[in-house]
Amino acid sequence: MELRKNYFADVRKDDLHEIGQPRPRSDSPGHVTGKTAYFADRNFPGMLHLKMVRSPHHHARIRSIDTSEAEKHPGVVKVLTAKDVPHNVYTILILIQVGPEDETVLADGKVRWKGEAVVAVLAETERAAQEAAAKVKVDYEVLPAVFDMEEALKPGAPLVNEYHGQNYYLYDSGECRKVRFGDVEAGFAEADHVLEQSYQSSPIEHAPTETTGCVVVPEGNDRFTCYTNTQAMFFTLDNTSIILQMPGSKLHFVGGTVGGGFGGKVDVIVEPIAILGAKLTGRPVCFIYSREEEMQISSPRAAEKVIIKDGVMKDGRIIARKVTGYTDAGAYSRHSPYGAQKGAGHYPGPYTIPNVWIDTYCVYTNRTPSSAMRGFGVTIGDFALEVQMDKLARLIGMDPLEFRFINAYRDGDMKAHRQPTEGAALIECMQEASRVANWPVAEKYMAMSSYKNGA
Amino acid sequence: MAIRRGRGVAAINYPTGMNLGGDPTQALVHSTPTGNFMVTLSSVDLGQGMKQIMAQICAETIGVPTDRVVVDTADTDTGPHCMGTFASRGTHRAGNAVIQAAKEARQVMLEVAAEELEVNASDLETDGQGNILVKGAPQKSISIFDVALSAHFKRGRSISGRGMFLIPRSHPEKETGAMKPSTCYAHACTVAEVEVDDETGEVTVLTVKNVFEIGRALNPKMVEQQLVGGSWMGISHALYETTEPYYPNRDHGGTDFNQYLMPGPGDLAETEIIVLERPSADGPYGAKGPGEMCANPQIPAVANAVFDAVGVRIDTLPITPERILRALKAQAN
Amino acid sequence: MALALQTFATVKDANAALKSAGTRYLGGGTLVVRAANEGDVSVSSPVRSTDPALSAIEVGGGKVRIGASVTMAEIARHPELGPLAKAARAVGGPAIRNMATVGGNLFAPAPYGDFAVALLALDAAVGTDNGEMPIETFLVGRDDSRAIVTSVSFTKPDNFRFLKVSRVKPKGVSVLSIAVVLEQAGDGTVSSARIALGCMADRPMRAKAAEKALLGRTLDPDGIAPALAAASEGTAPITDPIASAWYRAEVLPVHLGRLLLG
Amino acid sequence: MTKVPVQFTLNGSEKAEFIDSGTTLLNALRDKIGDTSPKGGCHQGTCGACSVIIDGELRLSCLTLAETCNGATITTTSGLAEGGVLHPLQRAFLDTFATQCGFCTPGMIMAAKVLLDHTPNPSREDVVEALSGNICRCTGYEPIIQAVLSAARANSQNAA
Repeated sequence: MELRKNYFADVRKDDLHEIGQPRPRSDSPGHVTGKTAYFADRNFPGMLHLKMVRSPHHHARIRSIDTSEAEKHPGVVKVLTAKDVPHNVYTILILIQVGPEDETVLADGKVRWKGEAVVAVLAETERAAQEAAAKVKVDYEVLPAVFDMEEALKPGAPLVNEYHGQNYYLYDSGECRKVRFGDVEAGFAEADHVLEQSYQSSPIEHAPTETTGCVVVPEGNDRFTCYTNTQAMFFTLDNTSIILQMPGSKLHFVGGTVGGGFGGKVDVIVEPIAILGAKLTGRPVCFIYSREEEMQISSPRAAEKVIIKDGVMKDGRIIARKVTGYTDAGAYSRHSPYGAQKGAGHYPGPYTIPNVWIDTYCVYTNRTPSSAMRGFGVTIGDFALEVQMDKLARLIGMDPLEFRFINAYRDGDMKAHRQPTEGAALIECMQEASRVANWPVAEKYMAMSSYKNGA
Repeated sequence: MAIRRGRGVAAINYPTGMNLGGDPTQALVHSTPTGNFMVTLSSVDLGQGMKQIMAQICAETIGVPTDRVVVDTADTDTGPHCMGTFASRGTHRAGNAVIQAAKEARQVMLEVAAEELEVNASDLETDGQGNILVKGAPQKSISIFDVALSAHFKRGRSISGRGMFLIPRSHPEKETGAMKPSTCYAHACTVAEVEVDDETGEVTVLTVKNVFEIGRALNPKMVEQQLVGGSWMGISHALYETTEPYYPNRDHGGTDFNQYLMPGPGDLAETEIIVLERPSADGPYGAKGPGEMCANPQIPAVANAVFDAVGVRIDTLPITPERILRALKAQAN
Repeated sequence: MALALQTFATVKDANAALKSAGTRYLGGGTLVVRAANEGDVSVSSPVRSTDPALSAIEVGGGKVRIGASVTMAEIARHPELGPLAKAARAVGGPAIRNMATVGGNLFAPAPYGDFAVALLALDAAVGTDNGEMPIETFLVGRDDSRAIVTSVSFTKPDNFRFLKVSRVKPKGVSVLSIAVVLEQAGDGTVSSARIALGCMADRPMRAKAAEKALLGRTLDPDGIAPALAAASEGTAPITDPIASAWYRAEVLPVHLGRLLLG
Repeated sequence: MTKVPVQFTLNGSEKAEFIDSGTTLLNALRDKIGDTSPKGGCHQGTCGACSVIIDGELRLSCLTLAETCNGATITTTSGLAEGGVLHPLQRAFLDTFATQCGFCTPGMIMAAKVLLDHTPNPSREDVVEALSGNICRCTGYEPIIQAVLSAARANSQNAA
């Protein structure tokens, strides 16, 4: 890595003792000696293992659940179903007033995705829990499922989630989050070329080497200590408090040393049910995702579909951009309504475009609920935007890098979401990329600046 | 058979934090009797180095070496509230909270030192080595060790501070979408060079040259860790990763690290990282959040390079050999 | 049933134990222990044998006999099994190769079982206490096979070629694998060919049409063209997270061609 | 539940325990003996975080039944530092900033140790091959490869 100090030399500094210094990491000695304590490195006498009975169907009504054989299985201490969960229907973003509550901790009457948690088995050993889980009998009536976002949005599609009543999230702005800036249709009418293209992704897993999980210990004083690898301590604690209808003062979360997150450990899934198990048995409980669960049950990055329609002039100026984004939330909201909205705030990318129209939808389908991941709401959008930029440049016969200079945002430029640009540095990144990659651009672009009124 | 070469570019920006939900984080700082400093947080270190960076920020602000600072993350019984580690917010939000807390603690520390040295606190400065000096008269000094002892056992002062950093929630306006999604943005531009085997559709990423603007590199070696690992993940997203290879068909999802594809140690592109610094107005010592955006520009850069190499557009991620081969066959017809 | 490992000194006793319900033979652990860890409760009693014959490698008189417990790492470093090293090294990373056995590889479902592909091209004989059978016969019936595999035997090849195609380097699992054993006449034309394919069905299979098309031909682009055209005949490639059946079928001739010309 | 005795040498000291038959070496080490340096990243043999050295060979403790290790000599990452002095590989991982979340680190160090024990002056290709069964999600592998090469250089300088 090289630090190039010639850019922004008037404002950047090397004036500090500790900041800017390559100090060794304080956690690294623990890592290399195997001494760092992750949540699962704590072992408590009498600890129970929690295994989840999961839905084998993408969409089904639950006619009945019979746990009697499982409960009799040697080593089984407790079997939990929906009726055991005090506030079984929840949604994590309710803490920031993003509702409605739309997800069950344990399925109640219906499953909406293959892998959904239905029954929790707590046993003395992992093996006993697995064997008992195999003895839980669930009678399902399979329902039609929908996996394709466009299909899900059509009239007559199977309804994924009754708590929403339609297969999209209803924002205060309606069926999508909207950004309106200038007159996009006038821009298309004026443009020398109009290019509309569609981009698609599929779900992506965070795949941290340490799977999601927690270890819960009843402290004997009606408090519960939860060793967890959540990425958000109070977010998890406060949601747990709601789900278990238990004052937050009874909950003590210890964490902060995590074997990789990448956004995959921001859902509140393992902690509430494990704490409930510890409460109802009085025993320590561990609930740790298997690798298979981490790969297919934990929330992935959402699949997205992005349609971009641009009006571009022969001289390289983009004068109108319309973006329609679809985020595949899967069966439940989790963080997806936020992600789709974050996308609306990100488009049309780091470019100054006078006419912009953005609609972003959060769509429900019968698949594993998606949630946040590194680059949430932006990563796939950037893929679409930057491939589109390449296509536009080639369409008008312009060098793709020079084309970006023409449209790059600079300090003071008004963004589509009506904030003036501050602290821009796209132009300088491109200038340095031009140098380091030996991708020459015209001198006028190398002389540009992100500063207001920069050349 | 032909191995065809191409290159592509992409440029991006990325917001720091989650303004659209409201974004607070708190920190507490206090000294021990011998002048070491505890930073108490509920913020989570995912491996990106939160603990180390908060220690450096606290040390800088107090005026002691980093090894005099201990960071305790994360315990809800002791650590004050943090929204969490996501949205590239950790360093920016928690860092600002730590600065505020450390400043308050520093002020008490200087007041105690002033009493010991019988000067005004405003006339004092720290040397970054654990001493407090009188400005212009460095021979008149006291160690922070002695100041802390005095505070604890003689003067009855708590060398401590509270920090709170809040970005208030921005509610998007219903009709226009007017909003403030972030107060600062990191930037990047990546050029990728690939080879494509036009008989199998296999892509080899030869080089990626990444330029990142991140406000300020608080610890350059740790920044490098994030950026190198992020660049790898970007390439991985471009060419390999998905839990549903036949999306929207739900079948054949991978359940292990053999089936969930990521580049192995034999697939690494020659990776160059250049960092620029345009300090952000509200960042801790000018820092922005680089952790997420560093994995984004490689994806379109690789996609554009594939087109440059073989003349087909793959607009669906991941850009698998199968998708390339199908497109090449369609192009040939 | 809690797990209980049963260990026997002889294969005979282990075979007898395997008649009970809930048993399964434990080789290197890469299949059986993994299944148990992942919650497969159908096996409650893994059975193993410590018979030293299972761990022996015998090479002599142009013949090779490898005990079923011999690991991929042992094959890869054996001085007289040089040509096979590439196929043994194709299995997993270093730790897996220290554990995965020849016997286990014969049972590994696609996309695993790359070494079994090599053994199929070598026309190996698979040994049990009941005698030996051709590997082709063994593979057809392997799902119902209860007798412990004790060895594989084959003639040491002169011209053995092996290719594993994977997405992830250097270790990923197979898109496909190909093993070829060739004999060539003095004029360079192919006098005998055995070609085995991995991932082109649910278990290793022979590309018999391609083998036939190669007879009497020279190993140049024109000479191998008919074999490549016939390579996919009879295949039913798997679709999995690594690749689709369509992709595997498309690139099989490409990779076979490269292996034959390489 | 069948309890079986296991006895082996772990990082130079004798260990003897009664365990449930069928217990993996990983679980025996972590839950019974208290050595949590091997990590359970997958329990499938696909991540390498549980790697240990058994009788000089790299093995996956998640796929090894503990009772098959009777009499064995086992090394884990927690046993590498001698007298508080880090092993050259541990030192190199620190110095080259080759750890981020740290979860894969003990397994990586085990894989690297076996390599250097057999091949003191490895090529980059040797290192890549040696680490090929170990997943890292943070670093992009390059810093780890550099750490192993750097430890090898340090070793050869010490030997010279």
